[in-house]
Amino acid sequence: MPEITYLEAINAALKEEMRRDPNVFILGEDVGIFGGCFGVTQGLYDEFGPERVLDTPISETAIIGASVGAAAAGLRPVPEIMFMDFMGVCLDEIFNQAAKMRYMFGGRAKIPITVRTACGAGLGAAAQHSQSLEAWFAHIPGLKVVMPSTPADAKGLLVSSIRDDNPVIFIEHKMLYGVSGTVPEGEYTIPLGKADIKREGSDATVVATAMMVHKALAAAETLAEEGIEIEVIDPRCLQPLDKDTILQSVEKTGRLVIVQEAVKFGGFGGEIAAMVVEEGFDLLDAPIKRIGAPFAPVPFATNLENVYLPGEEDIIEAVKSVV
Amino acid sequence: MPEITYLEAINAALKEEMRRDPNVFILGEDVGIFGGCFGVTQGLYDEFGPERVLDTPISETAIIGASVGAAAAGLRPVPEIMFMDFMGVCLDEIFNQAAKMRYMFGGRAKIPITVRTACGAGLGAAAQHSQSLEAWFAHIPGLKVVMPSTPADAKGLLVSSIRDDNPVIFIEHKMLYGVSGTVPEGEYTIPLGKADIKREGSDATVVATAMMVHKALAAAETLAEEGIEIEVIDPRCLQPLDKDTILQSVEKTGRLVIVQEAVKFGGFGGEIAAMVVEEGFDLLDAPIKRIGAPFAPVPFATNLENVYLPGEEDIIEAVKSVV
Amino acid sequence: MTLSKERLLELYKKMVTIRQFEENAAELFANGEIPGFVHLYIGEEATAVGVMANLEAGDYIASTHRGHGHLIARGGDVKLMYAELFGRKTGYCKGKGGSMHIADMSLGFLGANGIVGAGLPLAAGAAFACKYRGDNGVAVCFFGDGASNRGTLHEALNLASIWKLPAIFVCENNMYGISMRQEHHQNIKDVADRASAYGIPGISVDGNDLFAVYEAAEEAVKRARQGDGPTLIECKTYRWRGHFEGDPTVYRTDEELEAWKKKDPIKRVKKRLLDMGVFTEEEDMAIWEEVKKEIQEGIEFAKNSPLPDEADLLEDVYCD
Amino acid sequence: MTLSKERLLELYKKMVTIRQFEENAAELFANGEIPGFVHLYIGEEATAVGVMANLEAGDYIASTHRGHGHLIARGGDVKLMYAELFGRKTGYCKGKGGSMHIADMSLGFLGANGIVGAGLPLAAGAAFACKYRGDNGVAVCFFGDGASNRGTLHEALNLASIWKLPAIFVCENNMYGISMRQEHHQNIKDVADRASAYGIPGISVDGNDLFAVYEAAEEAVKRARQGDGPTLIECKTYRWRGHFEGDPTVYRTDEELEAWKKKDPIKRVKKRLLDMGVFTEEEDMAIWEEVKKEIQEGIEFAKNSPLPDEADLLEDVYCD
Ligand SMILES: Cc1ncc(C[n+]2csc(CCOP(=O)(O)OP(=O)(O)O)c2C)c(N)n1
Ligand SMILES: Cc1ncc(C[n+]2csc(CCOP(=O)(O)OP(=O)(O)O)c2C)c(N)n1
Ligand SMILES: [Mg+2]
Ligand SMILES: [Mg+2]
Repeated sequence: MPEITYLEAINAALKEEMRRDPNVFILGEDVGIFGGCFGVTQGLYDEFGPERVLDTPISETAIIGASVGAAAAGLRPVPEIMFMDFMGVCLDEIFNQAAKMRYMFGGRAKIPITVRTACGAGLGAAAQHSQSLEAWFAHIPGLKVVMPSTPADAKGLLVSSIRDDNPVIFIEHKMLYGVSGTVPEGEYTIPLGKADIKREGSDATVVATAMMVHKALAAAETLAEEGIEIEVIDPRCLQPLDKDTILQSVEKTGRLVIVQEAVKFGGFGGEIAAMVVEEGFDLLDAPIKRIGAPFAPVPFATNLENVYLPGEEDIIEAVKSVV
Repeated sequence: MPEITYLEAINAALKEEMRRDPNVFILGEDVGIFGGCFGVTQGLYDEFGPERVLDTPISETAIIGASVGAAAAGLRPVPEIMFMDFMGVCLDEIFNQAAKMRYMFGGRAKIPITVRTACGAGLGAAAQHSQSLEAWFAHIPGLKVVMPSTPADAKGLLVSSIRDDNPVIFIEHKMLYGVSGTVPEGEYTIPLGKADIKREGSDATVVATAMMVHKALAAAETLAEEGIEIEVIDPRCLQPLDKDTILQSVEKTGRLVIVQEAVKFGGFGGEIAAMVVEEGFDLLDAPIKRIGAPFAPVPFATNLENVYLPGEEDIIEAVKSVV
Repeated sequence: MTLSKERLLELYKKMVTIRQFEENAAELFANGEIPGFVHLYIGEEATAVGVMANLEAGDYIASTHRGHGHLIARGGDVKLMYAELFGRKTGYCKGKGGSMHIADMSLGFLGANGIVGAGLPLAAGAAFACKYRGDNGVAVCFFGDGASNRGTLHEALNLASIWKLPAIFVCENNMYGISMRQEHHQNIKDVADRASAYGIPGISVDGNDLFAVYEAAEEAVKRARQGDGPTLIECKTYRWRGHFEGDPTVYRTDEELEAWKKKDPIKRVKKRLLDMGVFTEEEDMAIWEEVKKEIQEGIEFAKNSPLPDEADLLEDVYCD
Repeated sequence: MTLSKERLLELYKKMVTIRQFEENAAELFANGEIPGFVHLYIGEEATAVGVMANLEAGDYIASTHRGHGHLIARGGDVKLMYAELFGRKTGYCKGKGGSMHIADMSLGFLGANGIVGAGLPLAAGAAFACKYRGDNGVAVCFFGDGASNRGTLHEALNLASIWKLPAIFVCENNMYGISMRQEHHQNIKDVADRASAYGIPGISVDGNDLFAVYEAAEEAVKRARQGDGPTLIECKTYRWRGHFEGDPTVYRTDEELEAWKKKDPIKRVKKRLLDMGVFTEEEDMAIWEEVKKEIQEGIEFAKNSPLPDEADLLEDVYCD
């Protein structure tokens, strides 16, 4: 299997889907010859031209609104919102239009749009360019929410998202763009709503998303040296959420630690914890631990950003407190 | 103590604070001679005139953005967003500007703005005029989130919100506007971040917000007839959240049911459940139950809306399943 | 203008249908038979009908909270519309949407919309789809004078202009956004003045004059189909009813309303059709009767339709 | 224009300070001493300085992601600015904000802003506060050509117009929003053309000409203070550096850059000041040296400043 970066995997998925289906097109700020703020769309303009790779004005409301209209009219837009932090500017188009049109119209519309966006801190980009806001979207019926952690997942899930007839929020982590991993040869898809066990273990279940999957895997190495084997589960999709894989793991381990980069309070980790308590209370041998960012905006200074972000040590400590 | 409606209580709080502090002003769509879409600002235009009761164009982005700018420049704006469902149109101004300016500027700014808005279903107003989106705001550091259920709470909390130097999202439930209750005579405040025990009981703790407080109290009556005494706690503020009152109650009852009108999945109830599991796992004698709307937009037809909304029976059933 | 006698009668009948549909909706709402919010189109019939008369199958429409007239003008089925207003299973949206969300995808009708101004970028997107496919379609967006102050107007018109999209933006300037008069909510005389900010043509017409609206839209649709890009058309009109049913309209005078009623768009067409010899008074009365029957049938259909199945509550959230 | 010799030298020195501040920032960024994103203002100095020269204590400014020049022009302290860029405790924001969020409330400087176009309604609000208090203050908002396509422009200018707010909206048209040229992102020649959509004056000036900018802003500030409402001023200029440091600028040609460098706003003022006899070549060199020293001191201050205390991470989220 070839080894490529997360960024290359996303780029490849876009390219393959655009080759496969002429209704797929991409639009966003600087996605053309500039190749995207992070370089994700590099080369697509050259191959598909300005008709299918559209640079837009700085008008996120119109980018998403027009994508929804184009999707309602039969196309499959893949708009890019450069930073997830800008979602507040086009949220109405996502949660009141894209997400609800099918239901409001009695099932007589479909809105196949995949909104790609970049979340996450670690770049010193401060409070308005570093957020993880997946919880907002997971709370909205009608949306699917995807959050891949590896190149292979990113590619297979993006292909599935683009082929899905529902609006999908596809959240890329900007600090993962340079991370490499093997991906299957040729065309493949990964179903939306299927979690992946990134590492098996029997002492505690660690559910982690995006960048936190990597921190959890690093923690797993350290813990293994001390004889503690954690099972690392990456839900990959928050909606639909693969409850079964999580519950089965908790059944095995009796312990649950949930790790997200987003602010802990009010974050999606609470949903997972609450779900397990409701549906698997008797499986638990210890309190659930949640790890997430503290209740503050993302600070700029590197030393502050480092303490702000949940890390390997936090996971190790949380696991040790429950096993 | 005089008996007034929730709407009158809010109107009174606005009037009293405007009389007390010349820096307080209100703005929004049709808040002037029209008196607000629901009538909440009735009479204020007559008393305070167009300088302090400002009708705005249909420009929510500018309503909130300008409020934030005015607050940064020393005023105390109380903007109204007619329906909470419209928040997607001005969310950037709330979560990236109002909420973060103080932190981003190293503590050197204050943004005393109180955004009033109406949430909730029950009016047949369908998917885009019925939502409860409090979870979005509670997840954002820098905001306070208030959600009163009674006239007395609405008045005391609104006064506190307007006097608070932080941005506050003040969420009114549109089906409560006509509900009456006694309020203390004269000026009073209720601290933000203090839950209220609306009914004492020892068999199970029910944490409920807004309209659900009333459903929980109705359920309590029915359950009491069967000898089950529930304790009904209204957090009143989601941020800051009064964890102690909730944990103390769970310590007493060993059982917890959380009721919200919002879509259950990814809602704020998950945060409460997760918090209790983390901080009070040993207090629990049974699984936590969460009640909320199912994973769908709010339907229009009255019969569907009725089944959609969490009700007294759902609470009774949940309580019975844990006691 | 090259409208045949048949077409003229057809358009006139649509205007009458809108009028009667709405008058009955007002009554049904007052009687408590329609839940939720209802925003009526009475007095603005010439706008929807004049614009829509230029559209063909394959074109798209983004509508507003005040959308009944648009859908009827587009050929919507009043049975399914009433059934939706009543919240019945047989309605356009199976009772899940109601007045503010009626849609008919088979007519390219992308829905009424509860969010003011939200249709503007949707229409730009639909117009983009037409252009992308090269299928000669156009997209029309209706929006109010109040909506013209939302950022969506700015972003959508700019995008449509630079991409030369086949879009027609129709501002229904009925002088008010709820209680706020146009002269208070914007500092320009004509909403059409905003077109120059995007380098597109803007034209302001008497929205109560079917023929004026028709001609402006004809020109705009032609431009769009030729690949010459979007047009902003402002139709000056007036809503006879309150903003929504139940609005006491404290913000306007009876005199103003009466003056506008004198400019009744239907009476104006009628007079013209009589003058042109297109029909007689008797034939006109027959049209009103015929429409009345259709409307009554629509209401009966709705009343006799079953409520939505509660078991279907969670259907239609996602496609499989 | 009635600028004394002292004022002219002061403004010139500010332009030189901006230039040197930014040149050093570029180098420090390249050396890895500044984290995050840095957007430099080199080439646009005349705009910030020409506008700001008209402001007084009590006025407000909403800035952009490209905000260093604005703050220096307003009288910001380069020590505190560098310390902020370095992420130090002594910085303007205690290291919590960085380049994109520098603010100085004591100067009425409501912050750089990471959200393009977000400053527009903020400035309208600050202008409202001035009017509400009747304190004669004004608010200025800087924004880019790219930002002029955001809905915030539309809503803020409309609001400022109907409320006759003392606001000055200054578009820094540097021909690009990241990679997108103005002629691709909007279908008008001058951003100032948009003013008519709000019934306010719009003027387009050479943003590299300190005096042209000064005069346009002088007039606009006068109007604002007189209660005549807002003005839109477009300053045509160019950024010499990439959009952010690290941008390979594939979207533009070297020739274009070189042509604009010939229009260096600082050289132009210098020539004028020499011609006017305001200073000599030697005195000019002395100014550059003096600024160099201040800049070096600023950098030293930053380098020698402590990092923020980790214990302070959760401070400053709320006021008590
Ligand atoms: C974004 C948004 N803001 C406010 C509202 C509430 N609202 C519904 S209709 C309306 C007035 C619309 O005025 P206009 O666009 O002129 O249309 P008209 O009702 O006159 O046809 C308002 C303010 C809304 N639905 N959406
Ligand atoms: C709402 C929003 N969209 C996109 C961005 C990303 N972005 C940052 S600066 C920029 C270009 C801004 O162009 P312009 O307004 O012309 O200012 P300039 O950089 O040229 O000074 C973009 C797209 C952002 N920060 N905020
Ligand atoms: Mg109107
Ligand atoms: Mg620019």
